Amino acid sequence: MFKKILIANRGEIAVRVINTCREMGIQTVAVYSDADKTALHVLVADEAVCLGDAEPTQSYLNMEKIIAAAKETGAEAIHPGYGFLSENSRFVGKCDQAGVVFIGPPAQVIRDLGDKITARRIMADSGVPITPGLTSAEADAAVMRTEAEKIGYPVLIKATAGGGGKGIRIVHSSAEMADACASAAREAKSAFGNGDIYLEKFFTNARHIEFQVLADQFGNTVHLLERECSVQRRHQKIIEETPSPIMTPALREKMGRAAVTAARAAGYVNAGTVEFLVDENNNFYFLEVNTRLQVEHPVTEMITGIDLVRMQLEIACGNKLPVSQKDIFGRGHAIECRIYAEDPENGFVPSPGKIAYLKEPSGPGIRNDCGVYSGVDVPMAYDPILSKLIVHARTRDLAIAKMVAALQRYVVVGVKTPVAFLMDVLASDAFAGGNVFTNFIDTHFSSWHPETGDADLALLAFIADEMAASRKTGQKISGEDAILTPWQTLGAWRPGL
Amino acid sequence: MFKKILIANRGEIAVRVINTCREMGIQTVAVYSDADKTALHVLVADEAVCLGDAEPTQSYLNMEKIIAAAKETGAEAIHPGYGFLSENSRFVGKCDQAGVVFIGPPAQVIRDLGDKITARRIMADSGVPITPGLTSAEADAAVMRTEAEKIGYPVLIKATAGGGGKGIRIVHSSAEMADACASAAREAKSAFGNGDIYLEKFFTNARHIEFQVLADQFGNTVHLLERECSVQRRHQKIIEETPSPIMTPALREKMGRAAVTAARAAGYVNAGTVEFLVDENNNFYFLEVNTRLQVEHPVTEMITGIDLVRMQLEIACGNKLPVSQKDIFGRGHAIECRIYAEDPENGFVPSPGKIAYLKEPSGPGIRNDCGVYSGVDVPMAYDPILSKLIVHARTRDLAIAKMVAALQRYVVVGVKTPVAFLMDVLASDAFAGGNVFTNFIDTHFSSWHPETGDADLALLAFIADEMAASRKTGQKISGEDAILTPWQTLGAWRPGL
Amino acid sequence: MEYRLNVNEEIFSVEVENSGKHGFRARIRDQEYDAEYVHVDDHQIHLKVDGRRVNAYVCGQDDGKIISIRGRCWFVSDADLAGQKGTRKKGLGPGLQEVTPPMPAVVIAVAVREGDVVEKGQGVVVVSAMKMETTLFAPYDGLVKKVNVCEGDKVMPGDILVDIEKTGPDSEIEAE
Amino acid sequence: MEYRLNVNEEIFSVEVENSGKHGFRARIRDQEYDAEYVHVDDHQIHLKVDGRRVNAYVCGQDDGKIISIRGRCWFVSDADLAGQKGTRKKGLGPGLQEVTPPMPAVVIAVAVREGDVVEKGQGVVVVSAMKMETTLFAPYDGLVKKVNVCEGDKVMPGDILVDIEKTGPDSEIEAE
Repeated sequence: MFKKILIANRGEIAVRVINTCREMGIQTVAVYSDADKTALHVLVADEAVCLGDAEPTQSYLNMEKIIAAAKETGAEAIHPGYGFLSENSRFVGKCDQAGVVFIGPPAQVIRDLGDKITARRIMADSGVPITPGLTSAEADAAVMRTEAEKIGYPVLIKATAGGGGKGIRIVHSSAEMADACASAAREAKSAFGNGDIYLEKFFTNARHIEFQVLADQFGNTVHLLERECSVQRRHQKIIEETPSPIMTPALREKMGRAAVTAARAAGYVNAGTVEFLVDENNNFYFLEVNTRLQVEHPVTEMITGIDLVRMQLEIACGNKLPVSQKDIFGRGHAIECRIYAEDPENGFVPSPGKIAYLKEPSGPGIRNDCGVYSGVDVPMAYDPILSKLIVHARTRDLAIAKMVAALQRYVVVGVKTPVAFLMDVLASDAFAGGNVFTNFIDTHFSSWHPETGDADLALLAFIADEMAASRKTGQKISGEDAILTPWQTLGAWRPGL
Repeated sequence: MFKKILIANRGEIAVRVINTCREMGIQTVAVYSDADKTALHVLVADEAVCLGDAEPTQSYLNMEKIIAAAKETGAEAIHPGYGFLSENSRFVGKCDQAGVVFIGPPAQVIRDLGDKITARRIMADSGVPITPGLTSAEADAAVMRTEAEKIGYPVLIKATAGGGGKGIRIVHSSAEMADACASAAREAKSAFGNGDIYLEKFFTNARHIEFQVLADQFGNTVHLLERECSVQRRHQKIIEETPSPIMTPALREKMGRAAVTAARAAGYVNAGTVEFLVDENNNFYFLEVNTRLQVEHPVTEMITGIDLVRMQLEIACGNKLPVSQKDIFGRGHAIECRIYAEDPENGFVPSPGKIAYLKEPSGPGIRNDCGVYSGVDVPMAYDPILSKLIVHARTRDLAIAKMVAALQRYVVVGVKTPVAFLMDVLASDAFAGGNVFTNFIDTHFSSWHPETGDADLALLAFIADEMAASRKTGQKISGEDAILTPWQTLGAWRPGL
Repeated sequence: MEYRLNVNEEIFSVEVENSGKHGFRARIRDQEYDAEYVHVDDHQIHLKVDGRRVNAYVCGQDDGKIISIRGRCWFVSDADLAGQKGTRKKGLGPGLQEVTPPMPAVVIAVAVREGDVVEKGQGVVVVSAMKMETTLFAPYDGLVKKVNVCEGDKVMPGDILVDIEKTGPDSEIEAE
Repeated sequence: MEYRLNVNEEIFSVEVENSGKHGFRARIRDQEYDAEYVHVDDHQIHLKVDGRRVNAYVCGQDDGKIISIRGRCWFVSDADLAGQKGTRKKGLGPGLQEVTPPMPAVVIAVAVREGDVVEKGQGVVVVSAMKMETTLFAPYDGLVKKVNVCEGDKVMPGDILVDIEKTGPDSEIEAE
């Protein structure tokens, strides 16, 4: 196994990778930009290298600086996390040249699958159904219009590179096409360094269901069941769960087989995700392969009991997969809520700033993959994800109840978050029913505003806090004179070190 | 299901019960003594009733006050936790009379099994092997001596009531008998209100392995696999795990069947634990039944995916067990470390006091059932348990590595704890080998002292803290001027609420 | 004692009377509350209100306190002080009458120049934060008097990125 | 700058030289360290020592600081200040020469009275804390001059529960 690796990422995913490394006795090197000098991933790593300016191209997207940092610190491998360079085949090529192991698929696989067009061809050739649409990138809005007329509006303009909801636009009519293409291309260029876009059919009542796959260097390929990721805002997932409420053993078997076929056809190695659209009749269409660890990987870990980062490391250092398909089964139900710095009352616009206070929920079956802490600044240069709250329980209903209870105890002050919004979504009949399509938020929560029921309590808390402040003389004592006697505070005696 | 219940306990177990209630939509009533006015279990309950003086007989052991609190608040049921009144059949009787459901077995079952003598007889009659020793309580040290001569020293003096390592003495020779009996009886009297003691054979190289059982009111009785609880100090468990390193499918089958037989023979209802001694040849002997939720129940929850408190509530309100024996299987390996307020360098003497600072570890597969927080006082009137750190991983080795990594991130300042001690035990070859007997600590760690390797780092931290304090002008800013520009701190703009 | 408090833009009068060392009685609208509190730490107030317990997390801000209870947040401020500091929150949201970003952001594109005539709803500036692009539109028909930003500039809510002189008829008073 | 620091009863001389705003060089024994730090919050110091990062949690006490690193704790104090406050810690542990409890406790039983003759190792008082009983023994042969506590009394380490006048020969200097 590697002795030391570099994590070419930031935030919760860097912290999460470091967690597994710590348990495996692997030393970790963090990298950071000027905006992240005191970010959590820097504080929990064994070493850290500053890359420079906050601007991603100067730091987390700067291949030369990152590879140099790996060489300089003696890191044998680089874990790319998600986003940034995780699906950049040129970066993988540079790692290969530098003699640093890239923890992910080979460059060629990323190139093939990262180009969504090539991926669609590979899948079609191996018998996996794909969505109707273009099979080549297109810069000309006029050509886009023609194709859209052919397959019918609405259509989706999509970046051929990247993922994470960036560079995607729904187009409902010809008039919107030019702006949508320009905007999608610009966003894609900024996010992935590649502005190529194409077009495919947009399914209004569709589900987004994906399968986790793992493949080692010896041709062993398995899937780790599905994830339902239909609840999205701005085409980015905010709630994921597994199993999918619509999944049947037969459909799982069929889609799982398709996922493994897809991975094999692409010559896949390491952890990846095969995404499908599932229509109202449970027909499924290949969407794309995400050639990296997925944001929502924890729900799979919760129900399978398998640490996916550990698997990535085992595979990358040349070990055989320690699990085979028959060992893999789900137990219970897991849900993830993404806690973004954003304002759900105002179109989910980003909300960077200082986290004045943070209190994470905890308890049996609750996991919070968190990249921030009280007092840290959330820079506006990067993705707004603060943390991911994951719960695991015996059934979907129990998991929903656990998630609501956990969200109620999640305190984030200083930046806006969707915590209250998520509470209302999770507690809704619509979500409980499992009728969750990708337009779920627009359909059920487009004009969401927070409940104001506890406003009186907020007023009382304000007054109590004023009184406490005016009473506070000298230093703070927990519970103040609620504590009874000097005896119980143990006076000057120093009870322990 | 109940609408509201009262939790007749304190500390981590009260908090843990409240956690499940919150997820089930059950309102909770905490009770507390004067020493616990700001204890965590009071802060997280929906309501709380003060019982009075810190002295347990005036508060947590005061049946009348507790039942009155339940009636007054409209709580339909009482969860007793562990310790205190959890195994007190008189209390169950009083609950019955008051029309409040006791969440636990019927009074008669507790009476039979709580008297270890009666329990031994029931088990012998139903074919479950018991340890050699007395079959009646005995106050006369001379009679004890006679029996000890018969079965051979060392012997164990044990309280017929209670558990948790209280009222137990090992006696190696006739000379020690009188003092041991007097001391055990006095401790038992103080802890359980009953000073009766008896004597049984002490096995030097024995393992303590117990089986969790669940039984509903309709005669459905299942076991939830074993827990290995051999690592003890002062005859009280400090590390528990499941599965047991020595368990084979055949032995598990045999012992599991014995556990279910034992529960059925006693007419058991609700959650309970059948404890066995296992000798070096894997012969097992019934020790006792704990007629309550066990401190170490979380390891079972981790590997079975079943919430035992929820099961207790379901059973108590008259529902059928929602799981049958064939649904119950273990996955992976779970370990629990008990974090006591005590000094492992000094005979594990209790260390009450103020918790000046607490930072709990978290991460995938890590659970910390905690009853304290930064700033709270740990009173000396009660058990020294602060929290229980539980980890879950695919194999025993991985769980050990996860536990060590979690302990390294556990910060408790203000009272002494065994965190460093536990790190060394978990990392030892002896523990890794799984050769764990009840004398494990005495054998391998009797003269433990903490490593001093990082002392230089402590010196540097001291100096850095001095420098930071002298630099601090005005208010504290996270990372101080490591933060670059006013832009990044977002100035006076209020970014979110 | 009487407080006039502003909660999420609504003003409440609260009559407060001390009762005991850590207790008070309060009347909000026609509702009476009997409250006790424990100051757990600088950010946590444990409240007992008519026997029911609840934890409130409090964070002081320049002009009030953010209070988080059961996963929901409120901004509470002293209504009598609010005016003095000239804070202008919600109500008339930013961007409705002025070209100002909804969040701290970087200017990605400026689509107009001084002297341009713009129509209401025409995109004039594109800003980006946390990788999300937002187009800011002209709030009314008008003439661009001044462009205050360039590509790459960092901007805050309230910053007027483009000054537009109204040329269209009305739209002075407009529903939100 | 030179610090004389006491770590768990051992005294270290540390030569310290500032380097940069949040950095310093230190020499401990013959080991040189290049350190930088971030003051994360009141209780957390993030250290970078010769490129390696580590988090230290610091809690100020009356007479020093408790420092927790990677699950282990140290008590560090300024050796030059230590004497002034008359603190007497470890070294000669409590209970070795005096009848004093090892922890805050309650007296459960007193087995001697004024005037009793006691033998070294004889149990004289039983105390209890957190439900654990501890018997305190006579540290030497002697005569009970005074019993300072009754059953039910709350006692602290350092409190002398029973005064015993030595009658046996030596045992003034005794190995720990």
